[in-house]
Amino acid sequence: MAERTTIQSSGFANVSHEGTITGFRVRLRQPNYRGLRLSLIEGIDVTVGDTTYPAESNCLMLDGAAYTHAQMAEEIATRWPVGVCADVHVPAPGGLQPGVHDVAVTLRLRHPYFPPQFQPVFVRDQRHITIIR
Amino acid sequence: MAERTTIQSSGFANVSHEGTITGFRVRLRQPNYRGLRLSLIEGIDVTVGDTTYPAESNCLMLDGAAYTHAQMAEEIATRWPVGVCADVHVPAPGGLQPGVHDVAVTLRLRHPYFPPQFQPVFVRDQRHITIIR
Amino acid sequence: MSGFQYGVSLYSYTDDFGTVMDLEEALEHAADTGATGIEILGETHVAAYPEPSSAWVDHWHATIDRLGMRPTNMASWVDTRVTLTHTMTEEEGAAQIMQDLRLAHRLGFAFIRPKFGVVDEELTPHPIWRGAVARALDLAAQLDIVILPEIHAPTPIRHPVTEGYVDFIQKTGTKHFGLMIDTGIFQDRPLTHWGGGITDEIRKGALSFLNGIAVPVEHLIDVIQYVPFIQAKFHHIDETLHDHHIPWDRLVPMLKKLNYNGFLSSEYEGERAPWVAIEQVRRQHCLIRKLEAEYDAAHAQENAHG
Amino acid sequence: MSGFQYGVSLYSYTDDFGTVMDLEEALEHAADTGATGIEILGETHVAAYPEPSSAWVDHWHATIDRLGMRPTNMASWVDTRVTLTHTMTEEEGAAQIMQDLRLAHRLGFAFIRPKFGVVDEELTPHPIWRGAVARALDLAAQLDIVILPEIHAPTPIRHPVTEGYVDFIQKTGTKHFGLMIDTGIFQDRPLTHWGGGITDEIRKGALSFLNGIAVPVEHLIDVIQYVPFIQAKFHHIDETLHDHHIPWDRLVPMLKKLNYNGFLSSEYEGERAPWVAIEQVRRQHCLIRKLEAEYDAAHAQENAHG
Ligand SMILES: [Mn+2]
Ligand SMILES: [Mn+2]
Repeated sequence: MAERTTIQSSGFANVSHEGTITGFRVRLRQPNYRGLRLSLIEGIDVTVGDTTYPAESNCLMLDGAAYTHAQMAEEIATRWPVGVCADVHVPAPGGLQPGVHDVAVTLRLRHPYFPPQFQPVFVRDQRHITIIR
Repeated sequence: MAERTTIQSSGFANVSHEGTITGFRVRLRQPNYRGLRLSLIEGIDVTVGDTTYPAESNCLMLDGAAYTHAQMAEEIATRWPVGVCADVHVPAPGGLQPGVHDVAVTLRLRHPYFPPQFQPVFVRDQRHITIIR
Repeated sequence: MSGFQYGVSLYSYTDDFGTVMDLEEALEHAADTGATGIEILGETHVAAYPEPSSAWVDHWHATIDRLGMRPTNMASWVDTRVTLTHTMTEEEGAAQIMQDLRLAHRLGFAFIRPKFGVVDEELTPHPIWRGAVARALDLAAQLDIVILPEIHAPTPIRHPVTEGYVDFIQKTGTKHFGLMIDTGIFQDRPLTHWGGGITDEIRKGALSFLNGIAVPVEHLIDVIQYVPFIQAKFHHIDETLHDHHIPWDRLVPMLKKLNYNGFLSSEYEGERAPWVAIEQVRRQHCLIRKLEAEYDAAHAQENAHG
Repeated sequence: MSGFQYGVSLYSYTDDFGTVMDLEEALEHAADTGATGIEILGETHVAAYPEPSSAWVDHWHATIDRLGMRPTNMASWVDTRVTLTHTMTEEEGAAQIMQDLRLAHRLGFAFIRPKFGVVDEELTPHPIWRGAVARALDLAAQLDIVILPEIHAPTPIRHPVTEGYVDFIQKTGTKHFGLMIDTGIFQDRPLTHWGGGITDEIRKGALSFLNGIAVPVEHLIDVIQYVPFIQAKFHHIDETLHDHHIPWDRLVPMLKKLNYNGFLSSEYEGERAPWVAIEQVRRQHCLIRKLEAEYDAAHAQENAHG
């Protein structure tokens, strides 16, 4: 089953394309109590150390499919189920150094049943996770 | 999956025989890191509030079969697997009152690979659990 | 003497679900309380919602039967502001409700609770609610499922939102729309334990909500005829069986007096440390059963002396 | 340049197993480290041990293959004092070992580690060990599995117990019996984090063990020829990649110098809070891989300059 934290230990790794490291990924447990239509996720920012990688450039890998920030905004049929993990892919040429990193994520969620002044809701997590190599 | 504690919340209940409450049961997660031959369990004492119900009268319900204290001592083929729960049945005419109880268990385990002076090892747990009715 | 029916909402095990328990284990914990009613959240607990596989549905029924339980309510959402640029029409809202009615029917549920998007901090539902529900009423009747919006803090019983629902029932004369009471509206002390995903932003903005809106239990008299189902919201019951927030000692006698014999479906929303919910739900069942037995015993004496 | 092989023992996830992860999830966490070797405890991780179903065995192989891993060692126990009134004979000990050899073969393991009951606080194995192993050697050779007793604190390398095992190897000339080193013998600072199920009784009686027996890493020279497998025991690695107890900065260069190219199989035995082990194992792999890469880089320069 998933780790209790939103940010998961496993899955944190550099990502390569044709032999070149183009970025990294962070695995997240779905942080809400009900399945989230992707259109209700207004963005996922990732911060590693002092560097923030803004939501607009990140994409979500869910069940084998990749969703860009723009695609998520219009994706009303696909849901990120509760208890399921998905990977946020972050473009970062050269990736991250092997070692323990201080990683933070902020998800901006829209709950239509919350009053307008609480839109979006910010869901945050921060912890140390490790790039092994 | 099982609760992390040895003593489980679910399973705590009075036990009846032919319409009369004859005792109660407490559900335990197997507390060791490897499957336990029943013969390596030298006894399971149960304490509720100020009353201790000694191992010699208790029996273990594992996978549908009941093992008395004496039977466990000779049972070398049957193991209580890791991650599996079993119920300790405690004779107590009238059972326990509905409510939250302070329950403690002590398992006496024999680890043949531990030095003789550490035989048996006492594994203890204590927590509040509830008889619903 | 008729009595309460006891149920559990799997919402109680939020955060445990998928980290320390799967669906079958959650159902087993619920059944172990002696409860017979099981409430779920469609989008949470139905794998591949809204289209579970036949194998999943078969296993659902087999498990529920094995545990001697029956499905009560399935929570549903009408996400009116479904994208940043589009708000659902009445037709789209009705389609969502009808999809959930069909799924609920497939799984054997008696009720669905649509949660509509809101337009203000009074939690006024988006005005499409009326047209969306109206379009779904025939299907609800055909499947014999009752649609129940939830009366949830900070919305009390005596409030335009609740009155709007009652007005709809009276005007349409439908038997397939009613009210669900969430017992959080009776909370009369500030929250010390909360598991509803609060953030600092919300805490600052919603203090009165967290302090409890303390609806008098007598207000149930106004609406009980429309209430076939109650979510027994709670946040913390300690080892002396004292609930720190919800006045069960006043609520249970009032419900008994009103001859409520529907379900009380546990909805634990307290500390979200792993496994804590299992024991908390058990304590709530023990507490409410004790209060019900006390009321019954007192009334049996009254009757004997009467 | 040959190098270490990286593995994970599922012992690392003790207490997580069955509470927050099942076998397949444990294997996936191990594989996600980049490890290729998987070590299990027979009595813990094999469902219906010692006789798993064919379906279980098929799924085991399918999962291991899917993850690109291979089975390394299966831990085994010879419970000499099997009841309060009976101690295993040599024949009974041999039967236990042969049962585990057959199971290990069925699951594709290269090693088994029998843990014998002991007779004193020096952890001297019960004297049946020699006859029991001798009787099992032919089967081990036939299945090509190596039997490896574990050199585990408080027993150091230069000690009659270890010498007894070496004597057995030399006298029998067998290739199917060797030594497994548990890196806990190199622990040179007191334990601050321990997950081995310590009790107050043991803590009082075993202080020197908890302080670390600090075997000099040079002692590996004596026995490395008999060591095809190492359990990389550890207890806590902090977020600066500092191990609080095991001197990897001395141990890794020594193993490299000795051309050790077997597995280092992570054996986390620290704080048993849920999920902590997952991250701890990852940190150990990161740390040892860094130290190995540093050694390799330094040697590549030496060679270039040589
Ligand atoms: Mn509710
Ligand atoms: Mn070891």
